[in-house]
Amino acid sequence: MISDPDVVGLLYLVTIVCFVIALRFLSSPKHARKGNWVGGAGMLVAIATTLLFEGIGNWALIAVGATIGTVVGVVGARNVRMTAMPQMVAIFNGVGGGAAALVALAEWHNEAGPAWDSTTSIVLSALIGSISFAGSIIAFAKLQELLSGRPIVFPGQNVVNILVLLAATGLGMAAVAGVHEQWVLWALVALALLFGVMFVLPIGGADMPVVISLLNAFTGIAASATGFVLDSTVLIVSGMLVGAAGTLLTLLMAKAMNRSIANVLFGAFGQVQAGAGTARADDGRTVRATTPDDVAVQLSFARKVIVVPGYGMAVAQAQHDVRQLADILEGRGVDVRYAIHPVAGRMPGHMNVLLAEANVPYTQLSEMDEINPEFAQTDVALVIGANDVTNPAARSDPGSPIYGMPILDVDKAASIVVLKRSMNPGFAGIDNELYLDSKTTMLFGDAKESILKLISAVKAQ
Amino acid sequence: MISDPDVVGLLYLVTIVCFVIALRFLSSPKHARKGNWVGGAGMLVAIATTLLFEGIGNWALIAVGATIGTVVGVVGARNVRMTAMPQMVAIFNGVGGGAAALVALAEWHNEAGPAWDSTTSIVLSALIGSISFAGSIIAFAKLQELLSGRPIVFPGQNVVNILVLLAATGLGMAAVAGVHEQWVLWALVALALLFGVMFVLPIGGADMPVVISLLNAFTGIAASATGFVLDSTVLIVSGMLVGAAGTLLTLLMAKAMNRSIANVLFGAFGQVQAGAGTARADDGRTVRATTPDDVAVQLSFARKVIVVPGYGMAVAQAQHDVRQLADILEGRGVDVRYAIHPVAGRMPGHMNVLLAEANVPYTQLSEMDEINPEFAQTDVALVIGANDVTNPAARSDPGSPIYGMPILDVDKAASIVVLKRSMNPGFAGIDNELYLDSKTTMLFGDAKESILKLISAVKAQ
Amino acid sequence: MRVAVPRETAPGERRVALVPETVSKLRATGFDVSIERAAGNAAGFPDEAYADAGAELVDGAALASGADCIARVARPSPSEVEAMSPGTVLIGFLDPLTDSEGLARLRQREIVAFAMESIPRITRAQSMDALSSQATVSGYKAVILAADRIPRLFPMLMTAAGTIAPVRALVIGAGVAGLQAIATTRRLGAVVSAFDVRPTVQEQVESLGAAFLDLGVRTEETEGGYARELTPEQQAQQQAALEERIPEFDVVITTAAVPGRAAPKLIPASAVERMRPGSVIVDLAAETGGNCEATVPGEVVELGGVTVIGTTNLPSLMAYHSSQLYSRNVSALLLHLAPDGELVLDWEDEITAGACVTRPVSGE
Amino acid sequence: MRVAVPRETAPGERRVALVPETVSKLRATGFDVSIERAAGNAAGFPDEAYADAGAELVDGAALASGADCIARVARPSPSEVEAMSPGTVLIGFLDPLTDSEGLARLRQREIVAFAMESIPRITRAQSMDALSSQATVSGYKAVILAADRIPRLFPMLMTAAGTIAPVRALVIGAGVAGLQAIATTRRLGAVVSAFDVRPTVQEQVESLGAAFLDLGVRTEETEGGYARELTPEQQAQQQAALEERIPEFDVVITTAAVPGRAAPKLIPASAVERMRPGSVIVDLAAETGGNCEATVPGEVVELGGVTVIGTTNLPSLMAYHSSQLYSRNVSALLLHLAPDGELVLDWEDEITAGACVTRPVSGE
Amino acid sequence: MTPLPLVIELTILVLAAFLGFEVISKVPTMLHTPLMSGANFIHGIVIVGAIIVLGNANDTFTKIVGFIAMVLATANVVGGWFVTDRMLGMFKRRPEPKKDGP
Amino acid sequence: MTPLPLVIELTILVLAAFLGFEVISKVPTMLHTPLMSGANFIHGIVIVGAIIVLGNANDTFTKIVGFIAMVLATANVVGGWFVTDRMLGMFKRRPEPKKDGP
Ligand SMILES: NC(=O)c1ccc[n+]([C@@H]2O[C@H](COP(=O)([O-])OP(=O)(O)OC[C@H]3O[C@@H](n4cnc5c(N)ncnc54)[C@H](OP(=O)(O)O)[C@@H]3O)[C@@H](O)[C@H]2O)c1
Ligand SMILES: NC(=O)c1ccc[n+]([C@@H]2O[C@H](COP(=O)([O-])OP(=O)(O)OC[C@H]3O[C@@H](n4cnc5c(N)ncnc54)[C@H](OP(=O)(O)O)[C@@H]3O)[C@@H](O)[C@H]2O)c1
Ligand SMILES: NC(=O)c1ccc[n+]([C@@H]2O[C@H](COP(=O)([O-])OP(=O)(O)OC[C@H]3O[C@@H](n4cnc5c(N)ncnc54)[C@H](O)[C@@H]3O)[C@@H](O)[C@H]2O)c1
Ligand SMILES: NC(=O)c1ccc[n+]([C@@H]2O[C@H](COP(=O)([O-])OP(=O)(O)OC[C@H]3O[C@@H](n4cnc5c(N)ncnc54)[C@H](O)[C@@H]3O)[C@@H](O)[C@H]2O)c1
Repeated sequence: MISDPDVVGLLYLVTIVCFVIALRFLSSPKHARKGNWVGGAGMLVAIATTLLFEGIGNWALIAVGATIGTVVGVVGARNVRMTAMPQMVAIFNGVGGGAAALVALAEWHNEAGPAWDSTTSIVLSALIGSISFAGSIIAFAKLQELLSGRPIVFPGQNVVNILVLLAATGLGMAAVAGVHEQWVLWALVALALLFGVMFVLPIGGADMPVVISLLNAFTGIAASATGFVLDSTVLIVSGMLVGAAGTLLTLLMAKAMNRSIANVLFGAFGQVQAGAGTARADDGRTVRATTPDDVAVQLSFARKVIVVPGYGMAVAQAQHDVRQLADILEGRGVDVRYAIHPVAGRMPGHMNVLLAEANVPYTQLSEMDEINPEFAQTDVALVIGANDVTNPAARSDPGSPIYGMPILDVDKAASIVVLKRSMNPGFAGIDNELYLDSKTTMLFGDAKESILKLISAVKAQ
Repeated sequence: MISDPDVVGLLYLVTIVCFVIALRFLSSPKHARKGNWVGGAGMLVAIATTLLFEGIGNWALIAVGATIGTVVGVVGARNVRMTAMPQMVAIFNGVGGGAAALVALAEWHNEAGPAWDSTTSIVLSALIGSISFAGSIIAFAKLQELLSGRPIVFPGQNVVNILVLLAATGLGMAAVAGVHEQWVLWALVALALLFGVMFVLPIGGADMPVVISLLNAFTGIAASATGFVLDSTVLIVSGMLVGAAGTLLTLLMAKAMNRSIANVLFGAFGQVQAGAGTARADDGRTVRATTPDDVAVQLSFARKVIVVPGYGMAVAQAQHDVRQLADILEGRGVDVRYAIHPVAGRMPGHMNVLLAEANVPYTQLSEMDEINPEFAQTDVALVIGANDVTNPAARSDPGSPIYGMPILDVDKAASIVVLKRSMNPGFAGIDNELYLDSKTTMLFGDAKESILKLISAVKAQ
Repeated sequence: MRVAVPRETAPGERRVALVPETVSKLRATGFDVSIERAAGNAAGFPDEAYADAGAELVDGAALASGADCIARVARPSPSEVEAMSPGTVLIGFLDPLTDSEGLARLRQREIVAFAMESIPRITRAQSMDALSSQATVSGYKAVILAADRIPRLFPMLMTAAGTIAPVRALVIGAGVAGLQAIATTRRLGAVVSAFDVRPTVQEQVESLGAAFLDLGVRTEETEGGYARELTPEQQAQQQAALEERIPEFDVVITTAAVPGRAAPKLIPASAVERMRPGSVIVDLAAETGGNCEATVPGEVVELGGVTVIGTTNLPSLMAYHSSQLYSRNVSALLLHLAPDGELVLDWEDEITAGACVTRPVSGE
Repeated sequence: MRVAVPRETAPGERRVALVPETVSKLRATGFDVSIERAAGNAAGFPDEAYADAGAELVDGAALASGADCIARVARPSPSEVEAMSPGTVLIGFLDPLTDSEGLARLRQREIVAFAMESIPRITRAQSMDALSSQATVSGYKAVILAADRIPRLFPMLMTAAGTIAPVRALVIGAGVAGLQAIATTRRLGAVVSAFDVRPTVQEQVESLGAAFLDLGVRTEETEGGYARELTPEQQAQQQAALEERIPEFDVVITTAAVPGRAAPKLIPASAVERMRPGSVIVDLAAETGGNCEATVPGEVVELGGVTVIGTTNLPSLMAYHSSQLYSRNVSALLLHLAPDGELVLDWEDEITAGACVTRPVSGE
Repeated sequence: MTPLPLVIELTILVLAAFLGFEVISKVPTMLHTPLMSGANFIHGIVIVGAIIVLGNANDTFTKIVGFIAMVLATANVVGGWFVTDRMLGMFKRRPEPKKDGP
Repeated sequence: MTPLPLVIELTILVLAAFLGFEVISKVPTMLHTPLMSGANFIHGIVIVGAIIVLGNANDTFTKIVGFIAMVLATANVVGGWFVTDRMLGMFKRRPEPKKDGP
């Protein structure tokens, strides 16, 4: 009773289910990797189904194309450095967009006089796919430093951009209205490519991940449009899943950077942006701001955490919350210790007074000499409003007013998270090299508020 | 270019979108009411579309039927007491299931020789709809106390149930296999009704909400099956939305009661259940256990909360967490005070010592005489491990060992939440009437753990 | 009904039985109050405050005459008893379990005497429970005395000049005074352990964040919540265990008592000698002989560098607050005996009957 | 290099310059240490402990001879200076800003004297900063003294006998000692306000959970973090403001100081008289004349029921811990002056030059 | 409506099922009953089926069955909506925060 | 495949869009990039389109275009998957809790 199309449809449904589960799993640390495997399985089902049931030929071409694509993909993905991952995502996203545009072109070429709805889909697929392709290539080039990471701007850029986009849209409307000439779509693709380039060029390197995520959503929508062209539910659904999820993710990423999406995309048109909380040392090293969620993941996956309280914890009166965070981590099996520098705070024993008030057992407190050797085995040093007492200048810079003071060796920890409100110096009035360390991230904000956010985030893990 | 079916489809799509948004909104306290309105709008669109586009007649019958249904619905929903809401949900759910079953019967009657897939849908719609109808009626009767709220059991009940269900399934399979006799479906409906009755009869009154939620999901699935019969996407989607959401909700409800769903549904077959943490006084008043989530909603919506700490807070060493909870509530604009009974704890000033340790400002602490008049204007009295000092027997029972001791008038508050581990008495060794008060709910567990859960739950609000 | 409050005559007694705040409350209920001049001075309550509260200020000689009730802190001297007219109600710490002579004197003079010590420790009598209120002050003060005497800081401090280790304190006997001592020691930042023979106490100690030191000695609790006396074997066992553990501590506060008996001797002198020099023992049981062999009641002595504080009557050193608390206890008792300012002695009542230590024969 | 530690001779001085723990550390670095017999007794460090740590125990007479350095707490008496051989290094509190006579004596004897007070308060000298370490002890002890003297309980307690209101405390001058006093008062449960003329202090006070009392008087901070002296108008303004606010408080702890000057008089006697009877003032500035007009340095006086504690040298009352801290300061300085046990005086060095108050002419 | 391929209907069904699960991910216990009631109202969409059946009914049997279905489905819709609305009426608005909190 | 009514495809599209939004409701920041990469892999499903076009190509133009599409789409699928997998490989397992906590 079951017909061929039914089997195909069911198999594609399997793919859809796999993809939904994959996305679900990918959004929780516990299942993320499994999610990718489930997605992979779904993809295999879809490919096999297409090959087996869609009555096709040109096997050799398909095989050769697939082989080339596979080699490119595997080699690209395998050999890239871990830090270059974002540009890899960009490039693979771009080729997906390109594929969608090409499929649209082929359909435009093949169908004699497609209906208005089919044409609409073809136009959308070509337009969006091309933008995504070109934009992704530029994003790749910028991240790979083939192009300057700086925003590239010229006067009147936004006017030009809008005109290009309008022209492309006009062509598309003409096509839908029935102008079935080959050049129409080619011209449209050309304009879309141009737009993609110009859209991404003015965006700075730090904002690139947000842009890539947006282009990713674009590619999803292009794939979905392709599905309309080919009457393929699996394409419609999968593409749209990515379109929607990607859009939401883009918003989330912008939010995590404390930026509006408009600011990310168009902020640079007037001005070169200095990404929130990102400062740059003279030698080009930058300060990296982080988010409570990220710190929460770091803490949750840590085996050993050392809390380094300083005057900022006292000012914020965060001691009770610090203890609560430590308790939660301890409860999860993390080894938590407090490192008390002899002059942390503004009076002898300042940290003791506060931590005793918060009921931290004395046995968890360690003196500097005792704890310093332990930083090397520490996953996260959580520096809470301490500054001078962690400043490596005391060891290395004879000109510094704090030279010679023994400090807590937080820089020996595998990673360092610093909670303070700004890049302002502490008591000694000097900058802290530690904040430029590549292992350091800064969680800006009042220490009490940051800790409260951390507690929520850790609990949500 | 747009055809009639397209318009119909688009309008139904509007309905679907409305329903999704409605469900989304209904799951957050802020938007819940709006959600219901959005759902209502969607329903109107669907009904109008059907009336206008589906090429139908029998207008008079439709109008009369709709009028009768509306009157029943409005009168039923408007006049029922607030406490009788659950049985109203049950009855309206039941009639929905009945409608689905009847539509299936009509189709069975009308279609000459339906295809296997159509038949399957008809069978499912009839079967599930009937179970839901009968089950809901019984649930209604039990809650309305037309039937005893107690589980009604007889020996061998589960065997009979399974046999009935098997028989119904057998008939369904026969129909799918091609036996297109009218009686087949009638018989199936009869068996399904019987099963519905017997399925719900053995379940106790306290568990009824979970059962109603399950039957609700059933009706959704029946509606979805009807959609397959009628080739109506709006029915398929809306029905399935409810089917899935209802199933998840059923699981959540069971979880909130700390029960497995199997235990709820089949637990009574052996034994009469005494719902978790529910105790019954001699005069039939019961102790009501609550959950952190519910208390969190109560607290978040309160204008004034009085915290009543007692020896249990000291034993649990929950003072720091209590203060944190209070701080969060204060931050949300709730007026929080601490009522300190002169002999709370086990030494003079016990609560002062602990709350000072937790840095609760003295100005938030109130003596008994000062705070007692304020309970009448208090939304929630949060009693944390205090017992004797809240026991109304001190006022009313001259035989009680604590008679004559002044107590905190927590029973004057609009609602009382008591955190303790069990129904065990306190220092004086006597039961506390307060726990039987209809305004009191108990949050059982170690006070520290309960408070930590409350903090999470309040933050999630 | 007129209540008279004398100036205390016992040596070192700075408290006063009623403070001005309570006087005005009593007057509002219908009592008349006379106060001996300068009665509140030592506790920080000047005569003007009493006058403002509506008390009549009288000279000592005139006080007893015309008074229906005399409220005081310490027991009266023989001459003071002599000055009271028969039938007068007397309220105060009368030491009923040990001062049989004093009681006989009162009985002879036909005084209706209520001993604050004898008020049953039941829930509804808590507001009259002066043993508890004064023990609260003693427990707190014991810690302050120790902190003042010891050449160390209580809290841990990590400073540029090295780390100061926290004081390790032991509280023996975690009744009302002991619990308050635990709380105060912890407040100051010391690491506190506590020990008691009553089994229910462990939870209470832990509810204050201190550690319970288990010496393996347990006894039951009496009706009133007091400890039973230990058997001689148990006592020996306890002494041995303490002798071993005591040297770990810098501060020891003892409060162990069994009503009506001499305080159990818990800390042998040998254990004191093994403590670090500079350590301090505060013996709150000094009044009944002390829990420590080295204790000299009423004195501060040194033994091998260890200071043993046997100071008695600590509440008197905190006369302001302890008078305030005591005054509330007394007024609660007065309001119980004379609800509207008129004496209504109900001998069926548990509190009235329990607290009364001598009464007219007719009533017996 | 041999370091000699005498037994302190100043009246009431119980501290000792090196404790056994530090002695062993110094010996490990190459120092020899001689200790006068019984030098550590008063502080709780017996001779045996020193012997175990590797110190040579010598008699007082023999101490100075053969010592390259003498480490002590208080300044030496004239005869003690006489006993030192020229070129000896002397370390101690030498009072360089006020005791010009003593300095002259040392210079004449060609002593290389380092005053602990003169060590610059820069970051890397923090471990030698004895002013801070001793002020920490003073701040703590001031609170204990107040708690012992006041007839009240510090914390709030709500009991069956009524509520005890918490003590309201004011700390004037929130330097090292003041901050520690704030912390300790808060620990005991009092409600604490604090006041200082340096603007940066407000945040520090609040970082301890206390309230800052704003009297509208501000002055700048010097390089070293000290306060500048107030102008006469400012001083008058401050006195007036304090006179008004002081009676609100039960406990006042004053620590206001300007280095090298007499302590500013902040609390007029009239303000003291307006305080509630039983209140306590602890004047940590007593040594330099006191912040309170009623203060008698070295004495405890009463004025209208208010106790004014002018006890000086509080660290000596906590000799165990204050010696321990001081000893670490001294050894940090020693290790700075003689890194491997051999004296290397680098007169370019900020600390060496800053701390030295008399040195051989050749070096000047 | 024109009959759809079964597999398309199934695809739609599966998507709706996932969506149903996801959309109510986190409901506070207090909203369980209102949400149940709201969902109950939504499956009143079966009224569309009832209208179609009754509207196209030609024989008496179908008319009777359709009519009853119509009555029941309408009761489901109308009653379900009003019950939900009444329940949600109990949720008053949260008071405005007096000050900024964590 | 047989062409579907547009409105059905739209229905499916809308459901998928909702589902896409709902399914990633709460992602920790740390997973943003892996999730983006995983989503990137999933839109590689356009490979199905490429296969269909290339498999049914009869003229050279279509073959060329289809072939390029095939290469690109395959690269998207394969590269996307491996990149995601490598990124996720960085997430080590959390250590086992030593004791019970809150
Ligand atoms: N302990 C003593 O006895 C004593 C006495 C006097 C001086 N000192 C000196 O004080 C210093 C102590 O070192 P430290 O590391 O504890 O403190 P620090 O070097 O003074 O640094 C404190 C840091 O806390 C941050 N902070 C302030 N308020 C905050 C808030 N509400 N939330 C989050 N961060 C906040 C500040 O940065 P943002 O402004 O960017 O937030 C500041 O950089 C040393 O230089 C020491 O020499 C110590
Ligand atoms: N303040 C004084 O000076 C003093 C001195 C002596 C006696 N008393 C007497 O002590 C009593 C004090 O009254 P109260 O209301 O404070 O205490 P209570 O009446 O003794 O009640 C304490 C309650 O706390 C609960 N609890 C214990 N541990 C807990 C934990 N870890 N988590 C949650 N709940 C816990 C217990 O119930 P579960 O076991 O079910 O959890 C118990 O019912 C009065 O009767 C008073 O007369 C007072
Ligand atoms: N029901 C009430 O309302 C009420 C009121 C006040 C006090 N109480 C209870 O009465 C009890 C007694 O209080 P108290 O402080 O007046 O008692 P107390 O002064 O008689 O004794 C002090 C403590 O010493 C302990 N002790 C006795 N012998 C000991 C030994 N050999 N070794 C170690 N410890 C020993 C006792 O157990 C007691 O805890 C307390 O538990 C208190 O909670 C109850
Ligand atoms: N850099 C370092 O490492 C370091 C080391 C130790 C101390 N310090 C700083 O040095 C400062 C001085 O500390 P100190 O305690 O030795 O100072 P101090 O003993 O000289 O004075 C005590 C306090 O009295 C205050 N004061 C002076 N005149 C006053 C007046 N008229 N009214 C009110 N208050 C008045 C001062 O501001 C100071 O806070 C502190 O801030 C301390 O943090 C810094």
